[in-house]
Amino acid sequence: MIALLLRDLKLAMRAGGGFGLGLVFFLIVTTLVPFAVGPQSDLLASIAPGVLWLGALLACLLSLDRLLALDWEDGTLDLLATAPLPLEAVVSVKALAHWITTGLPLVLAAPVFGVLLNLPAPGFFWLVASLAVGTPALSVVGTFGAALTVGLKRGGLLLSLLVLPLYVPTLIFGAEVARRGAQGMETGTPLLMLAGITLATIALLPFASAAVLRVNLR
Amino acid sequence: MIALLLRDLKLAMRAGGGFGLGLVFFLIVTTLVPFAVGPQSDLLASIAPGVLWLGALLACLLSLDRLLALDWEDGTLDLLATAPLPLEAVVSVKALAHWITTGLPLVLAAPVFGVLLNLPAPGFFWLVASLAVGTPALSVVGTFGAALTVGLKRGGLLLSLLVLPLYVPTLIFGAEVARRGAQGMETGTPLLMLAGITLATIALLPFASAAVLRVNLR
Amino acid sequence: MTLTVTDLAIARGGVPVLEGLGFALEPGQALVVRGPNGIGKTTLLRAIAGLQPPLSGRIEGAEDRIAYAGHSDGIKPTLSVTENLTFWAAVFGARGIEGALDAYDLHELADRHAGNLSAGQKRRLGLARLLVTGRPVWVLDEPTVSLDKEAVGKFADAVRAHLGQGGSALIATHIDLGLDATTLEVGPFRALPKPVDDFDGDFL
Amino acid sequence: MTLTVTDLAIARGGVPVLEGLGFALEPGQALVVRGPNGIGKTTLLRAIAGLQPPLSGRIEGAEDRIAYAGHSDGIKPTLSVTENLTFWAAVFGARGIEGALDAYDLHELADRHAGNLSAGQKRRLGLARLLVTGRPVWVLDEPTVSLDKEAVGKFADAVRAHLGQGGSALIATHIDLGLDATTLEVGPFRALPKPVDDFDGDFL
Amino acid sequence: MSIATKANAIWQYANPKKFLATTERVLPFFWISAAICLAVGLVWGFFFTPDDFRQGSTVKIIYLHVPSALMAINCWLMMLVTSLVWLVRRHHVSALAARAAAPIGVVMTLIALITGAIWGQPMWGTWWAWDPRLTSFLILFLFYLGYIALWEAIEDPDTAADLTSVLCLVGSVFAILSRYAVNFWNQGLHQGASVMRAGAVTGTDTTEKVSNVFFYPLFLCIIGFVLLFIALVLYRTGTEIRARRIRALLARERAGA
Amino acid sequence: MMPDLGKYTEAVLSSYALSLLLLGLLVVLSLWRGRKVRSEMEQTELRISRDG
Ligand code: HEM
Ligand SMILES: Nc1ncnc2c1ncn2[C@@H]1O[C@H](COP(=O)(O)OP(=O)(O)OP(=O)(O)O)[C@@H](O)[C@H]1O
Ligand SMILES: Nc1ncnc2c1ncn2[C@@H]1O[C@H](COP(=O)(O)OP(=O)(O)OP(=O)(O)O)[C@@H](O)[C@H]1O
Ligand SMILES: [Mg+2]
Ligand SMILES: [Mg+2]
Repeated sequence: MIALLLRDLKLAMRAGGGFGLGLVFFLIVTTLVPFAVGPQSDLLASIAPGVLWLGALLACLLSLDRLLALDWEDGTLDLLATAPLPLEAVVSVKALAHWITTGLPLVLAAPVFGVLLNLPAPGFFWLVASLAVGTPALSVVGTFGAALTVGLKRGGLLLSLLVLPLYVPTLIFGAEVARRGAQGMETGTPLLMLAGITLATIALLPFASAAVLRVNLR
Repeated sequence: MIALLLRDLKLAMRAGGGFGLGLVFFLIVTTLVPFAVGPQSDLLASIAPGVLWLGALLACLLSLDRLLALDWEDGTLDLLATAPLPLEAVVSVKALAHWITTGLPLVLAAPVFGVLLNLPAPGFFWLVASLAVGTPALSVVGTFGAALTVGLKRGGLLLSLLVLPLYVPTLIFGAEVARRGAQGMETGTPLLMLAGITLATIALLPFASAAVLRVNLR
Repeated sequence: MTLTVTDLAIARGGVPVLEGLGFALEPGQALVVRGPNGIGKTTLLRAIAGLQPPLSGRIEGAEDRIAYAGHSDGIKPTLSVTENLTFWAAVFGARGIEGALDAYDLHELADRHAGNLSAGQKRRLGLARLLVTGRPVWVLDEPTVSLDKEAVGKFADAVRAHLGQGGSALIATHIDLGLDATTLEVGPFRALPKPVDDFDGDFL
Repeated sequence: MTLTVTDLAIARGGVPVLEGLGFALEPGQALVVRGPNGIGKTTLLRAIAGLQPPLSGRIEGAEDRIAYAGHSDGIKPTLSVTENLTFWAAVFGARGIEGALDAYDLHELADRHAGNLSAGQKRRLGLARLLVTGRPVWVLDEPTVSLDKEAVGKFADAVRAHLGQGGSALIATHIDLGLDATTLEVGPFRALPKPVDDFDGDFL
Repeated sequence: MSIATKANAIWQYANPKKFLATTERVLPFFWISAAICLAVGLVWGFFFTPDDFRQGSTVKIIYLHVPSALMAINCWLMMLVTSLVWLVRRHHVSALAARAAAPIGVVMTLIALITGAIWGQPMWGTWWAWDPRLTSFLILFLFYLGYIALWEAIEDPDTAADLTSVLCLVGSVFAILSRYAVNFWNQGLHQGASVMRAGAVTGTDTTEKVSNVFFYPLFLCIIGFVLLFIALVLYRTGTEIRARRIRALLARERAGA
Repeated sequence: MMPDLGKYTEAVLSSYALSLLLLGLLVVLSLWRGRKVRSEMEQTELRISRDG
């Protein structure tokens, strides 16, 4: 399992800087928002928490479609399925590797992007906290979606379609934490809900993902 | 050339409804935005044109990475390069097919999404006009990016990184037209610029794309 | 332990392709599966490897004992030859990769990215993977595709060594491997279309 | 028109692999390229097909006359066999696809999605594509991979028919095709490493 | 010397060996003079210039901000030129020089952005505003990142050189387009370009003019940045040439084995 | 010696510090990699000319 994790991380590094690129996409989305909605800084400040969460979500989403597809195409998944590792472990490790390469850098870099969008000062802590708690759920749910669509050529858009609704609860609570934090309001409840979602998905979804993957391998 | 266009369209239809999916992604982004930024309708109305443009851009972007990659992987590009068609024609046709499957449905469906985001009434016409004029440029520029990254496994994120800055001028003028239109302001200049960009990219970029593709096929 | 297949029926894409198939594969034995294109060899091997459930019949002695190698090799182009092998060695519970490199003469290529290998070199790497699995039953689908004469010889040697250690091998191929093996001709087991009026619960 | 290759040197990944290679391929002639794995056969065929520029040397009579078939077939899994063939027929300036279906006995499979074919059936489809190109020079890289005996025979027939119509064929393969063809052994043309102190502008 | 031989005299540096030998000789000069100019300019600017009557001591940031901003743009220009040379004449050194320059450009852009942001906090009351000049620098930063990422992602050096060159070309056109687009989109807060305007030093327009007290050390800093840039580019190009040579040697060894 | 920077001390000092740090990093990393690559090349050249 550790070998698998290390290999995935190594592959992410090799393939033109997997670590950096999720981040850069996040950067680009936050840069494009002002071009799209205009440069007024009060407007930007009021939508900043939401935009940052949306950016994180899309950065995750965009890297999902290769999460399992490459291993499928070159036959690695077939071979892993016949290996001594249970498929549940395989998908969990894949999700973890995805989080380390995409979610974690976003969490660490979020404050910088907050500056770009004039996020109010108290919001920074809560933005980082909500991302740290919420992004693992994005990776785990994303892995499930990737397992569902792995056999399909051009699964990319279908994958987004399947995964985005599943992301809605995480997005709502995550953005709510960040927004309330930015406005200096109380954030306990949504943060608790967010943590609950993350823990539940981590505990349960890998079984669904493995089952779905097994069906797709047939 | 027509055969190639028809084949691409057919492939898009077969692969789980290429037409529909771009649209659905657009739908999902526009529905996620209220969750992310909160439901105040005046805020939504003021960012609506920008969000719709951003959604269109991301829907385009997300479908780009399979634009040439699939043909590359299964050797079709090698064969097309040795066929009597010039590569310039091939990439132009590919871009056209991409526009028909992604850009065109967005243009047609944009008014519906405008309603979801409380777009002010005068904005509808200008939104559609700006999308109709601007999205071809997105497809052509995207084809260039796809040609640049076609040989790379996991080119997806790199592709976004390369293409998004190239999308900036189109996005600015497009969103500007839509925004000014929504506020009942004069839209002539940005629309003219937008049209200029589209025409120039259509006329010139296919040569760059073909050159780059030829290098990648070596 | 013997791999025993009894009265097996398998389907591909919902269509039964082979039925009534049975054989036993003893340790030390190699079985070559032959049959025309499209008869169902790949399907059979995948079923035995546990990748797809059979329609009916039993497969015994396969669980966790099989090393499968299909048409695609599971090779990562951005990892070097050594890295690829080391990964699989780790997954299957580490043994050294030296033996595998030796058997297919990969030492020279050890530091090359796998994406920069020629078709035959890539195949050799894929076959070398079998040696690091430590699994006793090899299930191979057209293993010698793209290999030159010399490499086919190396492969035959590797199989012979594996059999000598009490392993066994099930190989689907169209060419002659120069192995001392039993042949299983699957042509006769082709599934016959059922009568149309038989509208049963499985739609088969 | 003859395909003439004179004093060709080619490189792969920046490393020269073959040099000093020359041959002439007359209409009606087949040339089988042989050599061990990794010697540079694929590279040679790609250079002749115009997909990569040679380091030096001349290739004459190739422009717009070549039908190339490499390791991957360019088959779309979601299109049917007929649709795949029709597309290529249209790209190369339509001729009917009936002849191609006949030659490789694809009529039965004509309406199947290409993704649902077995390895050998897919390959047959890939070879059938050559017949709809109408190009006189076939450049084929290991065309018989995954084919059974009967299909290899069909392929040999198709090549013979093509030669009979004044076409020519350049085929890289490791197995015996049963064709009456000249053999070009590329082993002797392996590029020798240059002396080290030669710090030239091309970094070769 | 006739024009033709002069031209030849330039192209001979396209030979890696010749390039290495020459840069070896001139590099110490560039390193030292860059260090001197920068040291003198920065010390002069930091310690011996008065505060500006409006901006207070923050005006001292100008000695880093303006030179780095200028170099960020010039570096891209240089990459554009060398990319064109590679595409037209296929001199490897030229492509490698472009590759060597990109990280320098990134750092320059970053310095301009960071010093600008720090300056903006007291002056405009915000770290970041979507002012056209600032925004176009952000876009420039993205172009640099994409360019470098493309170099890193492609393994074959010639392919990488070709692709990045075309990207640089196309990117330049779009960078200029973005500049105008951004200007159109938002007329911002930032200073106009006055240092480089003819009247900047002698002009009487007091609001726009950078007075001599500030100008001389600034000028020294600009020279220093230029020299530092040249030194870095030459040195890093040498490194790239050697890395490329190692690759070729290993490949040769492989082929011989 | 140190000039009085008034209420902008932090801004000015931090921008100098950050800029010089970045420049220093760039120079040091360039030199470091340059050294490494140079010695690597010499070793490779030596090895290859020795081996033939
Ligand atoms: C964060 C981002 C910023 C960026 C990317 C940026 C970029 C630039 C650029 C490119 C120049 C070169 C101008 C020329 O062509 O001569 C420049 C000059 C200058 N900038 Fe900034 N700037 C930023 C923020 C600021 C801030 C906040 C201030 C101060 C209030 C400022 C003050 C100046 C001044 C005084 C000049 C010299 C203008 C002249 O006289 O030429 N900049 N900046
Ligand atoms: N995904 C699929 N859906 C439906 N039918 C399929 C699918 N894949 C293969 N088939 C069909 O199932 C049959 C058995 O295929 P299989 O791949 O097992 O044949 P094979 O014996 O391995 O042939 P080959 O020698 O060509 O590799 C073939 O007739 C094939 O057309
Ligand atoms: N992308 C690449 N980069 C660097 N080297 C490569 C690359 N692809 C192939 N090579 C090397 O170039 C040489 C020639 O490869 P080529 O594919 O032409 O061999 P081949 O004769 O077709 O072999 P096979 O019979 O195995 O298909 C091989 O030694 C291979 O390792
Ligand atoms: Mg098969
Ligand atoms: Mg080959």
